[in-house]
Amino acid sequence: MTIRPDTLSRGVHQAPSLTPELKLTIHEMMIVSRVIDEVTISMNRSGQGFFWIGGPGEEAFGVSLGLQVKKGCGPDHDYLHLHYRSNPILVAMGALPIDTLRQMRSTQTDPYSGGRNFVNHYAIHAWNVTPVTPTIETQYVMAPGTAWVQKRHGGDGLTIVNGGDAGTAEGDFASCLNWATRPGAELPILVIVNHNGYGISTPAGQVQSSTNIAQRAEAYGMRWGVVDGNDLLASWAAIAEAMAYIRSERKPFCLQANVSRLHGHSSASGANRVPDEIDPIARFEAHLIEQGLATRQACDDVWERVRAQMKEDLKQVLSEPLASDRDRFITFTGEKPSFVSPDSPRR
Amino acid sequence: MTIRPDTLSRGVHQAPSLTPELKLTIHEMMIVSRVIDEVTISMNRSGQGFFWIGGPGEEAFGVSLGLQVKKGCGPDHDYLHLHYRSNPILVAMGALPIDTLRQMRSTQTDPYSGGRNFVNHYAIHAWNVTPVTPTIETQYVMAPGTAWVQKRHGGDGLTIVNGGDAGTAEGDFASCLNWATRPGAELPILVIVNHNGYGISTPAGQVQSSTNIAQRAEAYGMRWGVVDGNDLLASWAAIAEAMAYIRSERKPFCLQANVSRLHGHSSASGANRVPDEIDPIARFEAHLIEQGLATRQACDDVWERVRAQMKEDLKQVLSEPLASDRDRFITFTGEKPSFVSPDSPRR
Amino acid sequence: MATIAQAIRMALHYGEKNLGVTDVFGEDVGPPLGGVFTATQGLETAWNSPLDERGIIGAAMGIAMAGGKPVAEIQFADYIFNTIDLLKLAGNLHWSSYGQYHLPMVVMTPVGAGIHGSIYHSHSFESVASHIPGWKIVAPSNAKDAYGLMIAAIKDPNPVLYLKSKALMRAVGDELIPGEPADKRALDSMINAPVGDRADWQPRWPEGLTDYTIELGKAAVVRAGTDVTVISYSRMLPLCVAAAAEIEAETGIRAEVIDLRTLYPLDMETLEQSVRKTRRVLVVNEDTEVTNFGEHVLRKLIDRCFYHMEAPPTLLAGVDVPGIGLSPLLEDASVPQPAQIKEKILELAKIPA
Amino acid sequence: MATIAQAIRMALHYGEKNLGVTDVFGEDVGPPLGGVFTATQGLETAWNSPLDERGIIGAAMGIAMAGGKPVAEIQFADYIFNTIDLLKLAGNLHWSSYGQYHLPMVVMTPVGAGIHGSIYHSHSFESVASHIPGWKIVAPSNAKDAYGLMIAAIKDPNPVLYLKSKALMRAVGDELIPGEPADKRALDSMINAPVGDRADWQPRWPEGLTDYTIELGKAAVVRAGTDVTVISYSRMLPLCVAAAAEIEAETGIRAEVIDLRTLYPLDMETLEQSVRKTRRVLVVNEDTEVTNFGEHVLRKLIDRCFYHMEAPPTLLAGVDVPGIGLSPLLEDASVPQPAQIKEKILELAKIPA
Ligand SMILES: Cc1ncc(C[n+]2csc(CCOP(=O)(O)OP(=O)(O)O)c2C)c(N)n1
Ligand SMILES: Cc1ncc(C[n+]2csc(CCOP(=O)(O)OP(=O)(O)O)c2C)c(N)n1
Ligand SMILES: [Mg+2]
Ligand SMILES: [Mg+2]
Repeated sequence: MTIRPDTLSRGVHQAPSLTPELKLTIHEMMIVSRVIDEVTISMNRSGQGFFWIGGPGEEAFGVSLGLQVKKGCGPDHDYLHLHYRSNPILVAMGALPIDTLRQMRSTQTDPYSGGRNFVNHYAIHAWNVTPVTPTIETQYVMAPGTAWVQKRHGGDGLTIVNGGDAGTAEGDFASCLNWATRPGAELPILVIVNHNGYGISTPAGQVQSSTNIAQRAEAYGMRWGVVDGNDLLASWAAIAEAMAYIRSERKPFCLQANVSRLHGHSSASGANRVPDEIDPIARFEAHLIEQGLATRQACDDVWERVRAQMKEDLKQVLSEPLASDRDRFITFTGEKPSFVSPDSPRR
Repeated sequence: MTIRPDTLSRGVHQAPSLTPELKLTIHEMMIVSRVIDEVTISMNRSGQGFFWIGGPGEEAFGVSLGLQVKKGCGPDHDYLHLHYRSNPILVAMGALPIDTLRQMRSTQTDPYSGGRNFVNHYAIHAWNVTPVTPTIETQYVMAPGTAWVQKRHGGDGLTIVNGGDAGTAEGDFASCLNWATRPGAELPILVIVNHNGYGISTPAGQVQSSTNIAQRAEAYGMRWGVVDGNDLLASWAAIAEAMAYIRSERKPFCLQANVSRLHGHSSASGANRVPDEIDPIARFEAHLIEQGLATRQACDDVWERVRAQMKEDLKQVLSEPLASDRDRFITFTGEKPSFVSPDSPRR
Repeated sequence: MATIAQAIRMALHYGEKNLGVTDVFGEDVGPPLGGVFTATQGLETAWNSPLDERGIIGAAMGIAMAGGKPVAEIQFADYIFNTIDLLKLAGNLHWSSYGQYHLPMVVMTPVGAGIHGSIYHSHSFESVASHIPGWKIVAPSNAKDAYGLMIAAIKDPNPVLYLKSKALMRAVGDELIPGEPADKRALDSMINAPVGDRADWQPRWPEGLTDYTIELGKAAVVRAGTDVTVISYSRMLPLCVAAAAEIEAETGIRAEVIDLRTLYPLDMETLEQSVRKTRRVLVVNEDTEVTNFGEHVLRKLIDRCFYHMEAPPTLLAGVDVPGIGLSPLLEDASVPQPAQIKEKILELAKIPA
Repeated sequence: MATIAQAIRMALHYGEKNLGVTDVFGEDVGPPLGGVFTATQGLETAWNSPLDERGIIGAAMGIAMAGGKPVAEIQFADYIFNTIDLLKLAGNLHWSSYGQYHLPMVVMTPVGAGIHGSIYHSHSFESVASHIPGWKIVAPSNAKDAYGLMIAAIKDPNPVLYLKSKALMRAVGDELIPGEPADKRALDSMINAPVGDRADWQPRWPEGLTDYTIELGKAAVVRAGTDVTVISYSRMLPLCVAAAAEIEAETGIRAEVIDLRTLYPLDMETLEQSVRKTRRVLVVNEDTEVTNFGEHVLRKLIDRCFYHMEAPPTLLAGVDVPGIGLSPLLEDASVPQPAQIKEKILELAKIPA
């Protein structure tokens, strides 16, 4: 990545250092995220859930990001405006795998949407995770709002927004760059593009002239960089550097991560494993083994353990009731539901 | 301007050369355009028309552009998607001043909109002038459509789209850059930004980080340049060079013209002459006089002649009836109007 | 006696001082202009946004998510139609996040014809807006209501759309807003920015402005009657009142005129009560007539009191044309005119029971 | 026997070969996918656009201005709401250019619930769309109509919006489209792209496809009856037909079911004739109920035959909630279900004259 080195202020929220222990934790988190996808894909196939979409291939970058988030509620902490491939981020932040299975199953217990939205459409108010919008790119026009509150508030909290490569064709991406750079009101915002080379069936090279989407930031006077999102160490460093800059300088940064799309777009295209794409977990495992931090066997043990646990989770989820019409009428806050159908008992 | 010199193919529509005769013609056209603004402003003040908006300050760039348009109907000729300060372009293309007074007056004879739209909202099908949309920036998403038809059609016709600086904050500007550069489907389109430093009351420096808006084209692999739009000779050359490139290479170019806004935004802000802004006509007259192509007196004579003629035009326009409800119901083409109010005779 | 523009300005001032308003923003909303209709002059929290309606609505949503309380302006409702997807998101985030998020935000925008605005300064918005779930919608017709509804909109923890009639913006009410000076000139000199250079200008706000609130969802019977119910709001409301007064003077027929004030949620109780009494109902607005909000009002009334209706429940609305023409002849032929309102009221009143 | 997706595909093929269609485009509309519902597989003029709905509608307008004839797709109607301003412009350019320009363009988009699509693959669009002047709107409920309405939409020189029900996309009609092979398998093997690598695939189009056109603005009485008029379209139409059949079998009550097919302009003659006969009317659609297109249909009928109505003109529509939930229990509680349709028809039929 090509960030010019800069003197950073001290005292801001620091990225943890990448110790051997942390690397092993990261490894496990990557696997947890991947196994969530395995299980939710299988739920789609077996009719235990409907549409599937998720993040297999984004684990290296996503877990690196999630672990560096300043987690919490309110403008002192980081806001996240995420798209639907962000389970690695959420896992690293500590979200429970079972809750994603719940959303996949559309149970009443789904804490993110109460059985209303598709899987991987999170909303966690306690952690500043704003609702994932199914409309591509709209998160990019909302993110400047939270960042503006943070700018005014002071502190080192920042706003993170991510999305895919194809979606940057929407004007909203440019809007975000513009709002992030108003003179004198530059925003503490990390604008991320997860470039997996496709929008559904359409290759990026067919509809966009450049593979460096982040370069668009240049004309707005915004710093930017491109990183190999399949390389955990590079991703970790790039995020750390960008975040340190944003936290201390209170200015925006645009970071593109080139990632894999290991199971195609979604269940609509079959969700089968794609050959030819780099697997960031395999790559990280090779690193761990090479560095003597783990053995093949140790890695396999983690996979097995995680899969076994997730099986239990699934069993639990399948025993829970689907979301019912009990709660469907909560349109407004602070009021009794105004639209009660005669046969619907209210919570 | 900073266009890299390039070998251009031959045989495409050529810009006329800037002979002394042509310079004098240009001078008169600039004056005609300015006097249209003088008269329409006075019509607003005297209650002979409603809202005023126009192009005083854009004459040097606009007339240069209008004279280099390949005028006509259909994809062999240039398409124009203009904003509401384009009277200099229209005058140079040969539009009649009286027709702009008609639109200002909302007469039935207004050929552009039949008394429906504000002044300087042109539509001339015979010259590929597409309807000026009152919605800022929407012309930038339509322009790729005409350019795409031209790309496929072949020939040297191109599409021109222009708009203001503030409007480029809308995502539509970025959409245009993206659609203009699809790999293998690059469009013959001249994307223009008329930068007058303001959006109504808001200075550009308050809401945009860079004064070089055209630089945004860079990240799309599109050529771009910035020209002093108050300098007729520079404007002429920049347009000629950009158009020659587009006509022969069938690829897009983004050109920013820095222009003046001599009478404020519109009648809503009073439309008084602003001090401190460069007057492109005065500047061009200084050039003509310096070059011995005209005297001060000769220049003044042109002003007088044009003003006298326009007085006659206004008299004529004031004698014409306002647009009536006779024609208001033509929603669809190819059909009898479907909504006839009982008391409205139909044409 | 304030104009509606001044009433809004004072309510926003009260809001930023007392109700937690953090941002009043939009195109040309901040200094020096203070809004194309001067409704945001002199406010401490007012600022100019980029010319980007999607950015404006998006930013308002983000600000509200992070605990701010924004009042965002779309300069003219004519330019809000590229943000409908965002308005829909704002209206559904509470529901789709299972109640975790709610968006305390106000979006205000000028609507309607009446200022020779031609096609793109004459749009109405209530029909599309009321179809977007999750928004409350208000549309005042006088200065006092404009104040009280803005206070209510600010206090509400949900998204509220505030539609202000362009043509009424300078209309002076006949009721005093609590706390405002009775002398219009005095008020003008206190809170209107001077013409010309205003860099050093500071408003002097009336001291006694209050929390005066008009509860959302409450219509007002502004003229009592027994023979026909006329339901309207915003610019059409005073025209309906005038028509009713003329008709009564001329014929003795007494139309009851109701100002909806809040378009969503509807005050069905007040409406139903009136229609059960008059047994005839006319809804008047200036939006185009196909899938018009007034049709919804009529349908709701039909659901509740069809058997009480002695005449066809009727809508008088804008003609189904693509735009309001600039020529006054075109405009007048496209939106309801006083004579048409009178005619419709009389027509309904004269249908035998 | 074609599915609706295949019917559209064949009509577009006929259109690009015989009616001057120049571009069929949108997100994932070209190869390899040929549309998320396969409706554009194998077409010569189909291409993939950037992921940019505003760019898509804008490009279609530009293509139409320059003499092309585009059929643009918005992948799901759920994603059309950031383009409403452009749709409005497309609808008013003919009017505002005083008849100089007209836009021969078709925009097609999948609508409605019924595929467990949750909040953003379940939106309806007819209520907002019908409020936009200058567009004709069609919404087929079977394959033969899907073909004939697409041909009509392509031929029309004005903007036409083509709403296709997601849930019906694979529905096989019971009437043959002129020129299609009767054997479904044969058709599949000719015009469905193979699973897997399809780089070298070429469709074999049926030879005898025709100009079969369903005139815009013509509804169809799909089941004759005397006791109640049921007006519907798109996904709800077959549900209404089934309900009417069950009711007749069970009670002898005969509902007349009308498939609107064209939502704008309305076929008021057919509707009025039926309502004057049955004196009871129910409109069924799945869009949310506030300012719903069905309310417009009812109002138009009230204007014409209020005094013939013996029961409240009634709307059965989607519940006023911000979205369709993913859980089937939520979805079923939000859009009209067969049992509710039956109940409403019976309720109206049983009201004494
Ligand atoms: C506004 C909008 N348009 C279209 C869609 C349908 N859609 C869902 S995902 C997708 C492709 C997104 O591609 P990209 O942005 O590259 O993200 P990726 O899925 O590849 O991570 C599309 C077109 C949508 N959800 N929202
Ligand atoms: C979509 C939209 N938003 C807002 C407006 C109102 N408006 C008209 S002109 C204008 C300022 C335009 O500034 P700029 O783009 O710099 O062009 P200029 O008028 O300076 O030439 C605004 C905000 C509009 N017409 N359309
Ligand atoms: Mg992608
Ligand atoms: Mg400007």
